[in-house]
Amino acid sequence: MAENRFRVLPGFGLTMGFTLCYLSVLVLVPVGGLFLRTFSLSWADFWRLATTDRALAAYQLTFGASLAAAVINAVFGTLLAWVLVRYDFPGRRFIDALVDFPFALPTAVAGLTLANLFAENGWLGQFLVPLGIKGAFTPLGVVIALTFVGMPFVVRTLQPVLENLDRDVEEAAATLGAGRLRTFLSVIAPTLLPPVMTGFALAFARAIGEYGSIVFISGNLPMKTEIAPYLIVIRLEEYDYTGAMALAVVLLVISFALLAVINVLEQWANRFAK
Amino acid sequence: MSIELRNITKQFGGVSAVNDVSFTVADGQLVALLGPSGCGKTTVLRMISGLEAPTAGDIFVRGKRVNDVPVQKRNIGFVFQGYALFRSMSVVDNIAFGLKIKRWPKAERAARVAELIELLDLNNLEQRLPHQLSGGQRQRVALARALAPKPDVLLLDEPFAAVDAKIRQELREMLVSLHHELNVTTIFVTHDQEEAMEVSNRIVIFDKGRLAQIGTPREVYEEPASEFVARFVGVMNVLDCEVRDGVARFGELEFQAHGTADGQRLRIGFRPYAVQVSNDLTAHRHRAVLRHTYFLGVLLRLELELPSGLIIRARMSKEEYARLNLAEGREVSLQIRQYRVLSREGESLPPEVSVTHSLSLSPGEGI
Amino acid sequence: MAAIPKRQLTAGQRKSQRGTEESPFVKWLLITVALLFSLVFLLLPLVNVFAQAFAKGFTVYWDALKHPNTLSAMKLTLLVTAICVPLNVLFGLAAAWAITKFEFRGKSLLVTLIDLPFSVSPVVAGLMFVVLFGLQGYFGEWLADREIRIIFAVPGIVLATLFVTFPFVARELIPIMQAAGSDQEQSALTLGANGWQTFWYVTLPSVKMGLLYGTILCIARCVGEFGAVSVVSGHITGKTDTVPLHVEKLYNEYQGAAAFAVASILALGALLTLGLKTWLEWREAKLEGLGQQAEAEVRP
Amino acid sequence: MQLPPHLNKLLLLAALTLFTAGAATAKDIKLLNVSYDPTRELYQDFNVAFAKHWQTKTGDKVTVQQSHGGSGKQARSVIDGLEADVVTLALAYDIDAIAEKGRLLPKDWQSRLPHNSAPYTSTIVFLVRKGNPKGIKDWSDLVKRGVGIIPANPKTSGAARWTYLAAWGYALKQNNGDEARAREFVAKFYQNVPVFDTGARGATTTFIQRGIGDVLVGWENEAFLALKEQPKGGYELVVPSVSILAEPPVTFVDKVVKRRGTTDVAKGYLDYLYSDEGQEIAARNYYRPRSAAVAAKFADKFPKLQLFTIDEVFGGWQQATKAHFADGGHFDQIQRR
Repeated sequence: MAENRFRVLPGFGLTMGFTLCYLSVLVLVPVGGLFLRTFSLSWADFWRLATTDRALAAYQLTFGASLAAAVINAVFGTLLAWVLVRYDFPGRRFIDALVDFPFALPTAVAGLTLANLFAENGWLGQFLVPLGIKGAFTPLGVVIALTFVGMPFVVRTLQPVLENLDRDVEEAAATLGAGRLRTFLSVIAPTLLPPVMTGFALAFARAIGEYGSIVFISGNLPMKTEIAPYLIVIRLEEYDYTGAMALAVVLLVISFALLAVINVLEQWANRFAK
Repeated sequence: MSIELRNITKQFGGVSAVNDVSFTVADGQLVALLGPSGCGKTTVLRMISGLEAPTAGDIFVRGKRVNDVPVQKRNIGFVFQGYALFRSMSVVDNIAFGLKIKRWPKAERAARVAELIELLDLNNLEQRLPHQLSGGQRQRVALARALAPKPDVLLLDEPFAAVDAKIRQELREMLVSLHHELNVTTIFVTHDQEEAMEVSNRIVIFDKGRLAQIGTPREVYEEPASEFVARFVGVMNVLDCEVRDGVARFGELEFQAHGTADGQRLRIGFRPYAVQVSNDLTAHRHRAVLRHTYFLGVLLRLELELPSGLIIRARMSKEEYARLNLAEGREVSLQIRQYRVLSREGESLPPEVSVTHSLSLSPGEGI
Repeated sequence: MAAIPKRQLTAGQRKSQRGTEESPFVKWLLITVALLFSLVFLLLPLVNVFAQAFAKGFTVYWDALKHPNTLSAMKLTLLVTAICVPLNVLFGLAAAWAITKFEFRGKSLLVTLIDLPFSVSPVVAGLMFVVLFGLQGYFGEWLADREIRIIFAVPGIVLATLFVTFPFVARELIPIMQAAGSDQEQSALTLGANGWQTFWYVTLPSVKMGLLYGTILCIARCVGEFGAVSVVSGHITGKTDTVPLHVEKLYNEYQGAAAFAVASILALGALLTLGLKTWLEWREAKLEGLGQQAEAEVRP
Repeated sequence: MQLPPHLNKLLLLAALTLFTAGAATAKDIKLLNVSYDPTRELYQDFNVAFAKHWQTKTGDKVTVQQSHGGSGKQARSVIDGLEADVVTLALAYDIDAIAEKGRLLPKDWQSRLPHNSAPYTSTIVFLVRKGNPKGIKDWSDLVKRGVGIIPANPKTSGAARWTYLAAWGYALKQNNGDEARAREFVAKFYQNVPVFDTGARGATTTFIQRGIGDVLVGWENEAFLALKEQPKGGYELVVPSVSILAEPPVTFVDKVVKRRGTTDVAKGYLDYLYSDEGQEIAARNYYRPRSAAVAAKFADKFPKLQLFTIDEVFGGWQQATKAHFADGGHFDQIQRR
């Protein structure tokens, strides 16, 4: 594995060995086991199990809601990061510290409290439901939960970039006559795009895997508010092991692909860094 | 009068970065704002550009008060220390940016960009992104971008600080020739006195937010208004002397001090080139031992130790050093041909230009 | 420039600041939108947890917390955390060292593998271990014959939690160690330090902030993991219920207030975590500030 | 390079904890009863009584641990190795699955105990909001437009399957056994469902705590419990004219009890369910007792209604599952529309 090269620092064998052992026990063997199980299926069977109407509806919700949540996070996360870095206002430090809250809060608790907030008799639901905005037990609820769990990604990816952003460049645009909006669009935005994309992709990937918070808020209505991971659980409860595993393999493959995309994005983002 | 600053003060959170500064820059001049870092020179430049607003005082451009004119409307070209190129835009797009903002027609825009590419020798780099350029190239793009919309004033903030010594020299020459060619009023900030001397036709020196002196390079070097200016512009030997019997003394060195009372303290300075050294021990009044010789190229710097242990610095050409057959450890004789009284005890010497002439040289020993 | 107290600006100054700052209207509009967003998605969910927890009074709250099932869930969660966090820290350090200090083929694949748990559904993670160790799985029969219980017992919960949490420390350390390069380590070697000393005295102190941050995130996730643990736990009351599972159970037992009471402990933990993190960052920023100050003083 | 000794120890400790924590160490008997959601309260009471009974009878101290969840999910856990000595689930079908897929007990398990191994029964009733604003009296009112029904998901929940079959059985009876009309009725029924929960308990939570829907359709015992837990909550029980006799079965898991040596206590546990004490505890927890004597004692507690069994109408669980709940069965077809 290692290139035949003179290594100055010691410890390659030990650390690499430990890393690989650990990864083998935790990732390679289990993932391999899962794939091996599905290999006992014929391709046609696998395809049938992985693409039932219900599964398709679940994928659609999982990816659609994840996409929607990631977009919301990209927009509002950028806004929040901008406001936190650029402006001084009462409560700024508090909000800044609180941005990590979705990382720290167990997702089950998040789902519980969000469902409670947006339910008909909840703090927000009592105002929103009469307006026809039903946050709990609808696809919107899934989007809300996913927005919550993915929120820190865009903000935290963007914040350091914004902090290190050269004010010079903005001032240069101003000296050349550009107004604020123009400066933002043609000078700042292009620099922010790669980190926003990275944050977006991370939030998206996280949303696809999310489970704990959604089961509390979505209502789990088949074909309507049932996400793919939940369908896996249901398949298990229906003793449909192969069906569950087919779905799991589909999600795994997509996760891999997404991570690959994120890696490419990160490299692209680094290209612009000086 | 192209630009005038009247009693400009700038405070950051109660601390004065610039304190009651007034000066004028005539049309077409190339002026350097010189001072150590943190002296307020960059803040002054930014206030002229409109990137910073003065806390008090007025700025006039062509006689018109521009305090309330936003940076976008001042028609200035600003070159930033770190280039501040737009990272996502090519060289051409960077240069054309200001023209686009000012809605130049496409054809004129292209022509102007081509002109600047030519002028700043950026051929074949048109489509590169900033991170694909060398430091010097980036600086030239920044210059081109600032010059493209034909600004009334070109402002440069430490324009050559971030490039290596050789490129810096080239860029300095380029700036001078550009200025000759375009004759645009140019103000640049630097902390490098050599650079200020070489490039500008007037130098404004700052010390801790206050104006220390304004003058031509020759003026500030030869007639420094204060000990600060004297020390900042070039090397100077400074001695803290006490007057006795009309003579200021420091160790065995003595200086004429007419019109001063006994017991008064004077600070007296002389430049290394004012120290005359001879290998003939009887040629001059003082004896000293050559302790160190530093080769700086054509010129050499010598450190001479007087019998009292006082060390003074002198300067001479390589040829003269060879002619005098000097070597470290050799005993020499020396005299100080020129010196200045930098300050007197009990007299505060305001740094305004007007006080320059009040510093008189001892008769017969003028510069 | 932000340090100028805003009220000191005259009208004229404000006008000319327009060049590099947003107009007050735009600025406050943006702040308002951002605050509203964080109100709905950060503050309200947090406050709601506590409001619901105390909805039925302090007695219900306290009874829910001191119930033996709650206590045993807490004990289990702490045990799992105590096992997982040190292992993951060890892994994070080893992986970051191997990845950042050496060049080898397949590095980006390795990094992707380390990222995997971030996007794999925890349910899938749990399922993988069931496939391996469940009675119908590859090793199920063999393990059952030897009375070794993994699934529906602590080892299974530990494994599932490990899977979900192992990237946190590594992911924090890799970029930091990458940015730092190997110069420090190499100079330590030239000064005669051996590998272990180099790691202990040079590498570890320079990555300690990232290590702490990663550890904090790892702890938070260990305590809060739901999906993966739910699949492998077996939900035996008082035995294999972790705190989040216990919250779900209480919620399903019509004990909304009790569920939120236990949830409030988790939320409190989350807040403590955030407080600790903020404090560490603040301390670091202060040290950095000292450095910059010193640098400014050194300059001529 | 050597790891420092303290690190070595730590690793060893972690490894040890990892692989020994699961091993049984207790001397006194521990029994695991894997049950479905609504029986939490029943078995909480029953376990205490049984422990007392067993100690007086044999001197052994028994601690019964409980695991609750959706019936299907619980069966799945047992199949995957959750070491249940006793399973007390909502459906015979789920225990069949344990026998079939897990091969943990014989297929004829149901004949091992009296009354089809169902020591208590229940039925499917309605719970409506205070004042019965939608005027619901019988099954036929549920398919009206604008009525929100909260049953659980028949794919995963035992109660939901009983509910489905009860609705179907009612429709058959109304339409003189016309399958097509029955299917039409049940289809309409499920069109009125806004939320599907996986378990009976989840459905109750949705109805009561989340305030969704107009009618909770589910276990009689669950409805009673909800009324008891929410005294001022404002709910009313509605008993339909006809419903199904739900028989939640119990049994011991042969392979597990054999390995763990708990056969006697597991059998004793189940037998005790059939005893008068057990029957009374069941009745107190709103399960209809099998014992005539106990039933008479609690007669006023359970509303009277016409009950049919699954065997009468559907020909048993296997048949019903195949026709209705298997992939592509009636339920799927109804859902797909």
